[in-house]
Amino acid sequence: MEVYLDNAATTPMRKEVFEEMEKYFFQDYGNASSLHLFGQKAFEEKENAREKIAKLLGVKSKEIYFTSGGTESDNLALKGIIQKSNKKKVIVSAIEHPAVLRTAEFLAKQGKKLSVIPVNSEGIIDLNKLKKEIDSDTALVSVMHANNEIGVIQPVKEIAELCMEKNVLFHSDTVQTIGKIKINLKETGIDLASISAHKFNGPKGIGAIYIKEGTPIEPLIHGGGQENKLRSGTENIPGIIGLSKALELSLKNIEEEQKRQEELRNELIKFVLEIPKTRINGTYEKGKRLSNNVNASFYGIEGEALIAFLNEEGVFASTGSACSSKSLKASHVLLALGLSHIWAHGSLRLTFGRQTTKKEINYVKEKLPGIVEKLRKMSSIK
Amino acid sequence: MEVYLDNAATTPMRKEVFEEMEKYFFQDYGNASSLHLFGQKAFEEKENAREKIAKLLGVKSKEIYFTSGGTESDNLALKGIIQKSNKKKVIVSAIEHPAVLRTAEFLAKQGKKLSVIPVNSEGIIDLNKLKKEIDSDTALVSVMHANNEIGVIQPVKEIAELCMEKNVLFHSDTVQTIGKIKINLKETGIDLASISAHKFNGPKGIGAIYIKEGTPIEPLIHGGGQENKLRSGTENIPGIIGLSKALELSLKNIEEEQKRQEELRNELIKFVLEIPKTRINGTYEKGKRLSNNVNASFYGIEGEALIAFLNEEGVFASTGSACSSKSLKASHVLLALGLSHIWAHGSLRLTFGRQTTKKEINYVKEKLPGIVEKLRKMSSIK
Amino acid sequence: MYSDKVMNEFKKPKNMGKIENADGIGTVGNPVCGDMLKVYIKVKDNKITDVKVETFGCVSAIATSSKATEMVKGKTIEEALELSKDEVAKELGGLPPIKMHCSVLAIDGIRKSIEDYKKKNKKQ
Amino acid sequence: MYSDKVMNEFKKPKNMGKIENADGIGTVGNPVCGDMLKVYIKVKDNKITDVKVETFGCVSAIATSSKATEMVKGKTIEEALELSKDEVAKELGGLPPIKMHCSVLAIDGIRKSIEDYKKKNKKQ
Ligand SMILES: Cc1ncc(COP(=O)(O)O)c(C=O)c1O
Ligand SMILES: Cc1ncc(COP(=O)(O)O)c(C=O)c1O
Repeated sequence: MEVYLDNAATTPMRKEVFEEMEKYFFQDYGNASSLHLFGQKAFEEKENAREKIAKLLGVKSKEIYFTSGGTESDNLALKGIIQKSNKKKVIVSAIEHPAVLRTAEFLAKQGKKLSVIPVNSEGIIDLNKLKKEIDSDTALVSVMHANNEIGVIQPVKEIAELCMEKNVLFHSDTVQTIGKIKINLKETGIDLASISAHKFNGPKGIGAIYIKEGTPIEPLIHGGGQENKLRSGTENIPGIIGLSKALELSLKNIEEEQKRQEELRNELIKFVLEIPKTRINGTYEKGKRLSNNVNASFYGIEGEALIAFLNEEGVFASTGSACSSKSLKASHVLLALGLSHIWAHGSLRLTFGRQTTKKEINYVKEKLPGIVEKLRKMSSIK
Repeated sequence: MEVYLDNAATTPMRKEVFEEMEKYFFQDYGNASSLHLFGQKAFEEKENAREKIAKLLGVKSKEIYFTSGGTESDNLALKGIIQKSNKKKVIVSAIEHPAVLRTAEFLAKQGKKLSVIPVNSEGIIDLNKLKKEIDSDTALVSVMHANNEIGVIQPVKEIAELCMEKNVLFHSDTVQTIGKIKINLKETGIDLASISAHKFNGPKGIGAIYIKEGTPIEPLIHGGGQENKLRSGTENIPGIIGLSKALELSLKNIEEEQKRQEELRNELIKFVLEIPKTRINGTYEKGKRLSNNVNASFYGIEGEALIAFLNEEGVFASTGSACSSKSLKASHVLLALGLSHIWAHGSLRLTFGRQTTKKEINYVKEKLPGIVEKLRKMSSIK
Repeated sequence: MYSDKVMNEFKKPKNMGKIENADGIGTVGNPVCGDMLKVYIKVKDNKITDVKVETFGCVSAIATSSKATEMVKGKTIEEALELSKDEVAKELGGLPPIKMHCSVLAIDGIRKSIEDYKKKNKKQ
Repeated sequence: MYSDKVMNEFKKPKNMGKIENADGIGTVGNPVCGDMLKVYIKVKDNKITDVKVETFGCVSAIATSSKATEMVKGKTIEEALELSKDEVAKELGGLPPIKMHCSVLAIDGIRKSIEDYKKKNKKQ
């Protein structure tokens, strides 16, 4: 059996998305900037896609800009805003994705000011600290909507209100939520939001960013002036079509799907917690965690070894363990929750998708305890 | 009849490229950073593609980095080099693509120094001026290999030698040449070269940059540290596979194909020049122009109107006329050649692809003179 | 980018050419910007009995030249002077914002030809 | 990332566990880095007659623990001290550069257990 439970990393593309994209590869392959029929068709399809996406997110068409993915959108948000601002400070949470963290650190290296706000043991940002950190020199606050490792959802509405009050822009990395949760961006009060298609069964290499009308921002990529001068480069029409189709499909029966996954998640969490010396990382209080995310730590086990054994059984999962990455540093997210290094190294992330079945979860339940036991037996940490 | 002659803008993707990409959408959809089987497969395929591309271009695997396209590669080259350099000056040619020009102008706005080198009436850069402009504060010279509007090929080897002598880095926008001309990047002596897949029948939204080993460069997009820490973001595996396949196919019988197109081009140039008050923009001396490019100007005609009438006849072409763009400024390339505004506004670009046939060119020959005559009759400029 | 009406007008433009013994001629625009118009009018009993235009310019310039001249043909001088760019654009089903200057040009050309007519008439 | 040999060694690691009355014990590594090894040896007539290892660590750490202990079993103390990380890595068909520190760890563990054995022996 093959069980793919790494949907927070990337997802398979849907057939319907692919079918929608196909003709734009060979047939309607025009450059959207070309004046002839081929170009005009491409242009129109692109604008239709933009309109569809905007509608699904409750915003205006011209507030949606296409990019190459979530990472580019995050970079554009942080660098683009600070570039145009006469204020120098950026505030981010301690558990941001590297696309935000590394960018913020780069800005700090460039002479900007950076402030990192801690989270509590549940993974929720400290709003009081955030409030205190926002000063008259603050240009931007960037706090992700849901975390990619632990799935914990941040109170973005409250953060947006706080930022509005203090007259500071608010970017939220919504890469893990758009397509998974119904969001009306306008209502949340977010000023900039990052989108990545491959996280919701769309194509890789395409993303978008929502930027509230009138927000002063400098392009990250200069050139031919596409995307209303904000993002140059020949438009990736098949990608754009794929993104809009994937978003449409994802949001179609979203509540149902969320509920289905939530049940699987709760069942798996309950099961995992019955294994001794095990913890779930991040709150799983109702509504505060993505319905597709289980992140557990097993004391005395190293995560890479765990997922390697799971891999042998056909279960494809991930870990925040340093040994799985090239950085050799344990997950900054788990450490920010206050986990010791031993606990942090022993993490396992299982993230569901639309294709995930109860049968698959049962299969994981069958295999996981034995592997944990085996690794604990070998371990020097008891 | 439908005749697509805008291949410098973008090209249809080849079926074989598509077939190669297809399975990476649904089947081998893993994130190349994931440790499990799905991720490792993706990782390997990506590295195989990189190796193939490197081999085709005569460079090392680790000197090829994937990006979202030509524009991003150009931005990365200029911004990334200047960021890491303690020198302040960038030198570009007057006929660079906006991806280079706008980026250079942005850097100038940021306090860097910019010098723009003119070209002669044939479209070839003034090497003496370039030589004089390179001083001890120069970090980078960026001169494109072939121009996208007029197809004129620059003497990159000589420029590379000059830069080497003066100990200055040399970036070349090779977007219009890679996949169209056989190039051994190592031998040319270029330090950085931009690549865009959709220009040679590959997918849109994927590109690459060659960066000579050891060149100090700052990422444009920070984050998870993909692409050997130079370009973060989940890798676009289908795109990468498509790029490598397209390049392989393009270079397979490249000399033959070039010759075939060159004959069509010469024939069409000869035909066009028989129309009175007509000129060909840029040299068409053997070896100094892309074999797929014809750029003509018709005195007293505005280019947008010309391509609109061609469009009605099913001929899809482009123009450097300001009226076709959103900028309302005439082509900077044609003005740099010394054309008057009237000549510059009357330009027509016809760019061939592999799918272009002699029959199609004959069709253009049949339609073009009548349209030119009609527009001239209407015109206030005789 | 262009409406069907614009394209249809462009494809079969009316009143293109020159009038040999025009009563008024108006030249507007500048080849630097890629648009130059020359409007010729024949006037009889204060009415524009014939109008022709030579246009160096884009799709939009040609379409608005055609449409605007159509709209003033047969009108009195005063009526013709009242024609606005919005009316022309409206008749064409709208123009892209970036191309609005083209419809101004046609209007300006007509006005200039009327001015020229008036000036010549005064002299006589 | 890993060679087949590494994966096979990892999947069925040898010498895992502890020796109750070990003659020498070596603990190396640090949970902060995600790797901690405890090597136990039994020594008789200057020969390592038995060796076991407890490993908290990644695929590479487990595979090298297994392979390195296999390689010193039955060897004399002197021979065991000569085992290098490159030899272990070679036996495993190579290790990813980023993981080389893991094979150092196994070697270090064995050396430390021998040191411990020597120290204890001197005291007696
Ligand atoms: C929260 C979050 N932000 C940003 C990204 C980056 O998105 P992408 O890989 O599409 O660039 C990811 C996924 O990798 C993510 O999970
Ligand atoms: C010479 C040149 N450079 C750069 C680019 C930009 O490439 P892309 O559109 O793939 O970003 C193009 C094409 O648009 C080009 O012709």
